[in-house]
Amino acid sequence: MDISTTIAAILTLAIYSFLYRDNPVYKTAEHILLGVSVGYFVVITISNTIIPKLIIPLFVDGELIYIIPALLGIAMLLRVTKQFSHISRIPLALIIGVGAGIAIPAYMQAHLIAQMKATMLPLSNISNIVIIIAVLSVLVYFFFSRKHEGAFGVTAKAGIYFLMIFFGSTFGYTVMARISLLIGRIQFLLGDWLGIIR
Amino acid sequence: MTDKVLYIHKPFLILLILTLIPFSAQAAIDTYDTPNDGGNSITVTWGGEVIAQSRDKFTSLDIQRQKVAESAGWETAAVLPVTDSVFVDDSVKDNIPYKYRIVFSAPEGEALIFESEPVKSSPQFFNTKRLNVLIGVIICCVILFYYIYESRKGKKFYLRPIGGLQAIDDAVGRATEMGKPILYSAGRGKMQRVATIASMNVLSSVATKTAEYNTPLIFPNSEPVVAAVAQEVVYEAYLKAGHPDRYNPDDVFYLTDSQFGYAAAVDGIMVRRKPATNLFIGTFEAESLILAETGNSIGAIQIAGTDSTIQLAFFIVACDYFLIGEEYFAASGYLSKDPMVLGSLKGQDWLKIIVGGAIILGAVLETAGIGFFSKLFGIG
Amino acid sequence: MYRRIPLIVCFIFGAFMLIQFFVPHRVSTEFYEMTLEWAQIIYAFALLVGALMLMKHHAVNATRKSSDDRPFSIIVIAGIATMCIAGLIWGHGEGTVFNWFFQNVQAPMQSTMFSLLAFFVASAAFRGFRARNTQAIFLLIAATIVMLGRVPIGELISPVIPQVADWILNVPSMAARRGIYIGIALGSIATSLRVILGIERTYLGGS
Amino acid sequence: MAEANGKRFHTRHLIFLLMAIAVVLPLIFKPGLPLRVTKEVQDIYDYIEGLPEESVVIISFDHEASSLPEMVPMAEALLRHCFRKNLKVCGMALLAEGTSVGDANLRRIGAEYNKEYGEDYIFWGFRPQHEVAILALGEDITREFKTDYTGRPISGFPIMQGLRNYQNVAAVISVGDGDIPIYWVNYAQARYGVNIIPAITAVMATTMYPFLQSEQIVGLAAGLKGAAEYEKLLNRTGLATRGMDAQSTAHVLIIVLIAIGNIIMFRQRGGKRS
Repeated sequence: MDISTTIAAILTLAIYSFLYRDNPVYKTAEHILLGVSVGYFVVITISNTIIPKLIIPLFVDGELIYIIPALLGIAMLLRVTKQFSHISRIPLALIIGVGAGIAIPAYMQAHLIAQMKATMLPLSNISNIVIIIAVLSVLVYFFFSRKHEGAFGVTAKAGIYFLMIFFGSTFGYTVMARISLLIGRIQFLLGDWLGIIR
Repeated sequence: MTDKVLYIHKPFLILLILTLIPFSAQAAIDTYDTPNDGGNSITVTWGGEVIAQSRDKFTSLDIQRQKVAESAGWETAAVLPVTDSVFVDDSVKDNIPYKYRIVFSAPEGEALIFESEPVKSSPQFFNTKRLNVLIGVIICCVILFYYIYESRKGKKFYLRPIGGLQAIDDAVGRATEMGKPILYSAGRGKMQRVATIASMNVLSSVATKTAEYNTPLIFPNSEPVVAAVAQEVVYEAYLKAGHPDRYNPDDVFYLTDSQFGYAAAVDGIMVRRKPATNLFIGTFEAESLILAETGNSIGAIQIAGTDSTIQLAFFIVACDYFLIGEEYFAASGYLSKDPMVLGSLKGQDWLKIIVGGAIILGAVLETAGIGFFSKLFGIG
Repeated sequence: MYRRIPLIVCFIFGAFMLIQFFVPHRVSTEFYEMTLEWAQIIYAFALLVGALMLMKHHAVNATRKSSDDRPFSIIVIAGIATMCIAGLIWGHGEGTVFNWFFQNVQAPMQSTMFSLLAFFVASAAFRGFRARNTQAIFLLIAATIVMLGRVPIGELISPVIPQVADWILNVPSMAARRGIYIGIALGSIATSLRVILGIERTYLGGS
Repeated sequence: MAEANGKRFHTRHLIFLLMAIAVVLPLIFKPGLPLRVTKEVQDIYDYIEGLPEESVVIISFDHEASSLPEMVPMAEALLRHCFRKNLKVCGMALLAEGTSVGDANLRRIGAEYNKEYGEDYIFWGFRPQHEVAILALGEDITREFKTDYTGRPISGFPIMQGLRNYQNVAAVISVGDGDIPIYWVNYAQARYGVNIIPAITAVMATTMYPFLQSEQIVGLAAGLKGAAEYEKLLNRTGLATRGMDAQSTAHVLIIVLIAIGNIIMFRQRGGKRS
């Protein structure tokens, strides 16, 4: 039970005090967390990205081309000001443009072409047939230019039930994840800190 | 393509390198410019009966190369396991002819050498393996822009009724009848998120109705920017409805950016003011659970709309109506009547027909044992 | 003017990145790698903007005597300052003060914060999750099978439960998710094309 | 949230207490329920087991501190397997908080197997903007990461010899609590054909199955359960295996609570109707 573990354990209990009700102890712990995590984030971003990817190439290696991203980066920081925040739209446009440009082929390949191919299954067993029907009926459910009636409506209805099965399994897995997190914290409190369980 | 094969003993290897005796065997070594790349690369492959038969005898495999023009000596490009049958040499220069040879050797001194014809590397301007992606992108472009163009020209497209939207209308009416307020939450998303922007469209429509019916609309926010935008949106809606006097700025407010702090505070509001209807429309995270639970326990009609599948799973069992992902965006587009969004939706519907049709065709052909169609959908 | 330049920048980089996907030539790859690098550098600054905005908010709050939240804002500022001083002066590797704060303050509190959800799920299970219609019944049945089938106790009750859970996950749930993916992909492609061509400008913000 | 309503206070807190008991008791008494290994996890194990020694594996810590209890056992199990197989491991992070976690994990498990930093494993550090970072690694790793986590030039380390881009990488393990593993599929697998191993939080499990069926990922290890299965394959009881009993009891509690809640609802509804 060293001092570091005890501090971590006290902070853990401070967060759990929220279970009784929202209270100043919880609020204090929460704000410590906010401050520390923002500080952490700033340090990692500077030391792991801005220094090796901008400062060193520009100031140590003297590669002058890096003046352009440096200026754009500074323009981005102007977002904090009221007067010049519009200048930050230029670097923002670059990031958004790049993101859009790379997203199109990526979605086309990984989410459309590959997923379509994987659905082109021989209709030789129940599972394959269910997969094809489910994919198509979900697509029909998200079809907006036609009213859901007749055979089309029945298909859409099937789609919503398949969606419910998906949401159900997601529900189950999400519950599982939340409980795992609690197990981890209890293992910490009873094991690492108090040494009751091993 | 013609190859030279040679059996030699190791002590004489160096000597024999200078006096290679041509030996014609079945196509065993093949070299070519690596396709679909930026240049500086040659692919060497080898196989055939001779190699297959004698592979077990050898313990090492050297890939050697030579610049033809300089008639310099052979340099080792790589040492590979004897079971390999392909090597990509990424360290060559473009437009210079190279010769390759593969040297299998055994500890007893036996060796087997194959030599290739000269080959050059060059860069390509189009990656042929990605042709299907290009076709897909072109199809999307044509269809989407056609419908966006038509829509902007003023053509009206039919949009099916969306259950959750109708429910919102009814819920406003119900709250008015009961004389209770409506609670609206956009979750914890930043303003730039698509789901948050869509939420503002829904908010505007809801606010127009609450203005008409004079029903209080409470909107606690966890994002200062969203709060500011929401105040504008609600006031504008009340103004348009002709009842700016009914707008209460204290009901659209910034609460806190703390996740659970926000949930706890909204819970408190629900318990105190007992809204008849809760609308959870926007970007939600883990706090959704707490909000929906309390809403349920006070007996409010709850309607949720979000693009987060995880939170939807909880909303579906805790709310009376819900808008799932795309449906939510469509609803928002419908309310905002933005021709760009509506045209885009129509175009996406056509693309869904194409995707569905291709899947059916592919499945039928696969069932019939014809595999060429699905092969067109390979990625690389 | 202020609107046109960003639109042009967005178009040039967006269209280039799209076309580059099909062009393996060295010149295209060279410019592509450079663009990727620039985008990352600018993005890092964008991340700092978020942090700066938050610091500004709390700095203003901390100097305002009337504010109820003043002590909490002071705590936030102190936290940021401690981490920045520790990290930027003494480094961030193993055995540093910065790393100690991460391991013993930030990490335990953050994971505890999320573990609260286990309790909230339990409470919502009792008071909120209702089989109010057939759709919700389907959802809850699938959820129950997965919850039992994916942990040891499901196997203990009946070996059929894990098998059914496997089938649900690999067949209907998987296929429904695929349907959603295809829809999202079409939506994302549509949005990206509109962004590149400057029809979609919401990201530029109001005014 | 409880202060406004006295009656809620009791039910709510009683449920919280039940949840705590459901988790604590099995952790103390350890009934040790038998664990079944799913095909999704077995596939990952077999794939790594089949790699030749010295193959390079990238492990990316794409998670935040909030999901540590799920992510750490997972990363530990996979790292142990990699080191046991004498693979070369390159660590990195696409979320800032994963950085310190990744560095600590690599060093701890590396030391367990007497591995040398820079020779057998390395930690490159953090890069923002996932999709862009993933693409950049496909072209030139030493350009994307010029220095390691602590700022030493990367090219000086022996592990980086002959390691240029994904062509020299046997697999990428993404230990993620959000959608970054999907980004790896979209940008690294689709474009460069590299094998992706998602080791993810249970929350994201169902969203990965379409990629599993389409063979865009090698296998799937999800949540504490996935980590426990991996521990079983490695014949090593760890935190995940020890947590499985508690996981079981807590699931049963949730199901019982849902059932009771619904029964009460139907009773009330029935009562109102009559």
